[in-house]
Amino acid sequence: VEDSLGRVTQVARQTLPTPITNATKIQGAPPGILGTRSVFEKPVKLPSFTSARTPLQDLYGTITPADLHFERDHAGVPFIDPSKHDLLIHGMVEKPMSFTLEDIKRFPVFTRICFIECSGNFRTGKTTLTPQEICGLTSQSEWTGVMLSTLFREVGIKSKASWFIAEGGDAALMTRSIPLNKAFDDAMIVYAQNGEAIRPEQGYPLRLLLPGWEGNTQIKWLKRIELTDQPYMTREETSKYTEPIAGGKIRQFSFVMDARSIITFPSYPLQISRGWVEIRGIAWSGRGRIRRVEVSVDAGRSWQEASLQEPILRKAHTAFRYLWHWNGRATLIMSRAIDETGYRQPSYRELVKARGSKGGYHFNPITVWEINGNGEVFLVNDR
Amino acid sequence: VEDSLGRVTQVARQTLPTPITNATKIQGAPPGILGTRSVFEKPVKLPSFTSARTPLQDLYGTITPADLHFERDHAGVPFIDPSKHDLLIHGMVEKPMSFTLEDIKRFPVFTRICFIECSGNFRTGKTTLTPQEICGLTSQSEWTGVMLSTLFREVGIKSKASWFIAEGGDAALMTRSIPLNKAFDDAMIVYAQNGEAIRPEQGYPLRLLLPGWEGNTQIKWLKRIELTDQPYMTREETSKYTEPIAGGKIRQFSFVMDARSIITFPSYPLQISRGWVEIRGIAWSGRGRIRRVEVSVDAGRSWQEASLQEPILRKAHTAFRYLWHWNGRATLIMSRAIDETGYRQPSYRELVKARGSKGGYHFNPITVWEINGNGEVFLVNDR
Amino acid sequence: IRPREENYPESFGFGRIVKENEITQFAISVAPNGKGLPAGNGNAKEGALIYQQKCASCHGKTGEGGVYDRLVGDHGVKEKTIGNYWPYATTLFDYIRRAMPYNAPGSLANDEVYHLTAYLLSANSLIADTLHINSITLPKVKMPNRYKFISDDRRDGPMIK
Amino acid sequence: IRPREENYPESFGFGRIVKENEITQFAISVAPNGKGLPAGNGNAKEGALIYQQKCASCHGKTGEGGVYDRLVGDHGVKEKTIGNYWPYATTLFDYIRRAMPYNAPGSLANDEVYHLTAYLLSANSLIADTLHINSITLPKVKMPNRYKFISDDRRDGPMIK
Ligand code: HEC
Ligand code: HEC
Ligand SMILES: [Ca+2]
Ligand SMILES: [Ca+2]
Ligand SMILES: [Ca+2]
Ligand SMILES: [Ca+2]
Ligand SMILES: [Ca+2]
Ligand SMILES: [Ca+2]
Ligand SMILES: [Co+2]
Ligand SMILES: [Co+2]
Repeated sequence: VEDSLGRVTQVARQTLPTPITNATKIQGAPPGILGTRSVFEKPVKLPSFTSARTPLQDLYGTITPADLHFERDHAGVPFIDPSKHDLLIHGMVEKPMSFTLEDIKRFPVFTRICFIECSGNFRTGKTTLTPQEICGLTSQSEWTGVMLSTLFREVGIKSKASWFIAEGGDAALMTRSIPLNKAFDDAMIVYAQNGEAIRPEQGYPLRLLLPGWEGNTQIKWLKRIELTDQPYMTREETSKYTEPIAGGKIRQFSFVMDARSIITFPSYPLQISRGWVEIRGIAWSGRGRIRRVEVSVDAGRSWQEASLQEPILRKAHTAFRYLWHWNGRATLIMSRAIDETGYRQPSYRELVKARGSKGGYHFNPITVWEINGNGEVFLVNDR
Repeated sequence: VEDSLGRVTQVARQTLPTPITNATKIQGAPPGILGTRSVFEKPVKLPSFTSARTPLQDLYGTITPADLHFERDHAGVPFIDPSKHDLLIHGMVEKPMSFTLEDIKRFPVFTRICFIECSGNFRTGKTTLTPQEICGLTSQSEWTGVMLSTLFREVGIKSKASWFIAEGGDAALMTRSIPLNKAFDDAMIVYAQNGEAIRPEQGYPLRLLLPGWEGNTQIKWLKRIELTDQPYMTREETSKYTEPIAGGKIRQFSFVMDARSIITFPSYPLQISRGWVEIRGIAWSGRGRIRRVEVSVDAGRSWQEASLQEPILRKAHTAFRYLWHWNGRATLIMSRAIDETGYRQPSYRELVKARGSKGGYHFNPITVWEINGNGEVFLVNDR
Repeated sequence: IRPREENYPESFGFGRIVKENEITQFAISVAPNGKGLPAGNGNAKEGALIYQQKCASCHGKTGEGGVYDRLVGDHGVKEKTIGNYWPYATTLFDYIRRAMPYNAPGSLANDEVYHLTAYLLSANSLIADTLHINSITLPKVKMPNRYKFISDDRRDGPMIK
Repeated sequence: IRPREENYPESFGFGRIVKENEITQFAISVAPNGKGLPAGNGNAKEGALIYQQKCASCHGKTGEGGVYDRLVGDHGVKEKTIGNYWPYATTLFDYIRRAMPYNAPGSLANDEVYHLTAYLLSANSLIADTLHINSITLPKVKMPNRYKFISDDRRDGPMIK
């Protein structure tokens, strides 16, 4: 398998006889130092110049394999030698300090599962879009690191501090201002993802994790934190990642990702057969737990409760399923997420009305799929 | 990175300038179809001819990356074309049936996180053993598939059936007899692991998952299930995977993995410094949830409660942590797991006494680490 | 922790019902009572010849001293062998047929398996070397260890056993 | 959901306390009130020259029509530009210094950044093309859009906003 740089990322079993006639009559490969992906399975991200999207429709459960976690960068994925990557914390602190990666790993460890989603995670305009194309800029991992508050305790935060600036070690020195509160809620500095060191595409060796908040704030390749008494109005929180809303205003510091869901099966370009179909998808909310997912199989006239896969975690992709008997007639199917704060995922039209805008950041409408009489599935736009 | 077969499994960023002077001044790599592991991180399994052990001491959190999941096979890892791999269910059933992989994926999906552990997961005899060498034959994934009971409903189980035989499609046609009850408790047939198709080393395209039970019963490359009214006394449940116990008896069908824990940090061959040390490890039980992990830092004289990472799942690796201030004096440290049934992990001596044996299958003693005056860590045997 | 199967239809209709004759070729499991044993017959003498050709290279000329598992040995021997450990003779037929020889599994005809079974039982002094081994005689072979095997006696809770 | 920090010692003692002079080279963030702006001075004329050399290839000869982001344009223009969208002028200095030119980030001297900032503000008719841009004048530049920006007004709960 080659990735977009032409790097060979995986080559398995080149020495095996072709064709394989009967695996029960020939000894298999011996154990190795690293497992391999079957050559019959080729899940891939969909790359553009600045991002690569997770193939949501090809995944199972809720963990995203690390090599399929979506990417978005502003100056490419830097090549970082971890022994030279220190974290500086300064500004309105008692003790400005520098931490090596080893220092950071000595602090008490915390682990949590949560999603990271890009605030620009919405595509529309064609009936032939897959879940990966519509909203593949969300992925989920088990993250391990240190609570940001633990490091803030160590440096001592001055009482006047109310924000902090987080800066990455990439070629964009990507920078965002973050309200200090988040550090005492659930922010972390993570160095591991799904059991192993965080991948370069996700911020190796250190990234800021702000559970439930838009991806761009969760600074990757984290290098510097400055405590301040004001947001610094960086380019990423003024020119970018702000959204025109109703009333001619522009919304800034819109951190939280609203509740959302999508049916990933069935979805374009699949074709289903008459009979029992388990409708499957994922739901998530930046505000906390998913409380309920509802599915409609009659174009939104009635809604049924889907079953949710346990454990239902805060700010986490939650798998849902709804068993449906398809009688062969054309219809529209869709899902909507309801989170523990009572937020209910809106339709596209509701959202356009509320926002005064037909897209942009934080656009989380219900995804509607048309099932035609042949069982073919297409995306419905503008509904 | 080459595995033991000389297969290249990962090559990253060969085109990057060396040495990298300053990643903030040079554009990084563009997004790709597959993420890569940093070249500075090289976690590997430890292979023998029949197994490869997970590097527990190098992992974070509780998910094992799929390519680091331990392996144990009896005839190598077969090369299986999934389009030719059907599952046959027959014997004492109403309707003997054959299922393609596609058929199986249409049934209602279930996902759970649990560990799989080899029943022979114990090594001792040297002070210079790492966690990987002592008990690296346990790993954890998020598994997705169908409940075995759902398939059994479909074929209709005859009332006289009380066991089933599970057979793999490897060159050993690996076979075990399983009590039918397990199917109506929590057995699954899984086709996915950590979000993607199960890896060949873990049974691609289908494996039996028997949460909490010894690994060898969870037949990989699952090909055939025969419902019967008796166990078939296969070689794997007579000659192998049985253990001589006290009183001259031999214990058979010892499925459940007893509660266990190990401190993975600090562990051999690390050296610690005076001051604060967060003791870290994992605990697990095949009987259900871990209720409590206790740590002793004074050679077992007193025990303190460690904190457990949430969510605490049934039959799952559970991370524990205990904050310790090391004063520089030599001591012994150790952990013991207590599960929700009240089972408490025994010391080596307790276990030898109860079993009348100094090792063998299901040997789950407390692992004791010696910290010498220099902070060097060594395994303590026979205590 | 389990999906709610009460809501499931009686049948999903996925998968294909198969006829008995489609099953036969795959149904190779042999039960302790001999169920599943095929027609055929074996004896130790012919088994000894096949053993030398196809097995001795790994298990030693006399079932001991090879690179792989020792197969022959009585209770004086430390390693577990067929003679000093195995509880059922049927297991031997079942296992050889499915897994041996290690480098050519599934290559033996049923009669060859019967011969090898007879040879290994006889080499372990479990049968007379003249006994014919087939679906009737094999389940009757007495294995000395049989009654030492007990089912798991550990239970949930505090017992260390 | 959070570890119990009450039990933590006052200090773990991991990490190294740094002196102010070690920080200076890294502390490049510029606040809207000008805090963090370095010494130096720029003007649109010199900025125009540097812009043609180092920026025009990507952003167009006049700040529009390039392959990458349009930088110049007033409220009649559909794309977001510095002139019709950006709320703070300090952002421009901060961003150019850290990230531009895209193919040689971090290569500009502070004076060059001041010149380019002056040029782009002037090209967007936000300042007179004679104004000197420095740590005193830059924070005072009036940006027409500034008061359109509001902080997030969405709250937990059922509101769709
Ligand atoms: C190329 C090497 C090789 C050859 C040839 C070979 N075997 Fe084996 N045999 C093995 C290995 C390796 C094992 C252990 C397999 C395992 O544990 O999964 C084994 C295991 C066995 C066992 C089970 C031993 C136990 O204690 O559980 C029996 C019985 C056996 N072989 C019989 C035979 C017979 C009969 C033949 C010839 C038809 C044969 N073997 C040829 C390598 C070989
Ligand atoms: C090789 C191409 C290239 C060159 C040369 C270049 N830029 Fe850029 N510029 C970009 C790209 C690409 C972006 C968008 C980056 C992003 O969104 O992360 C950008 C963004 C910008 C922005 C922010 C635009 C916005 O609306 O947010 C400014 C301002 C800018 N460049 C100024 C400059 C200046 C000044 C120079 C010369 C010193 C320069 N650029 C040279 C490619 C270039
Ligand atoms: Ca392998
Ligand atoms: Ca909230
Ligand atoms: Ca990549
Ligand atoms: Ca139990
Ligand atoms: Ca043996
Ligand atoms: Ca722009
Ligand atoms: Co936002
Ligand atoms: Co056992």
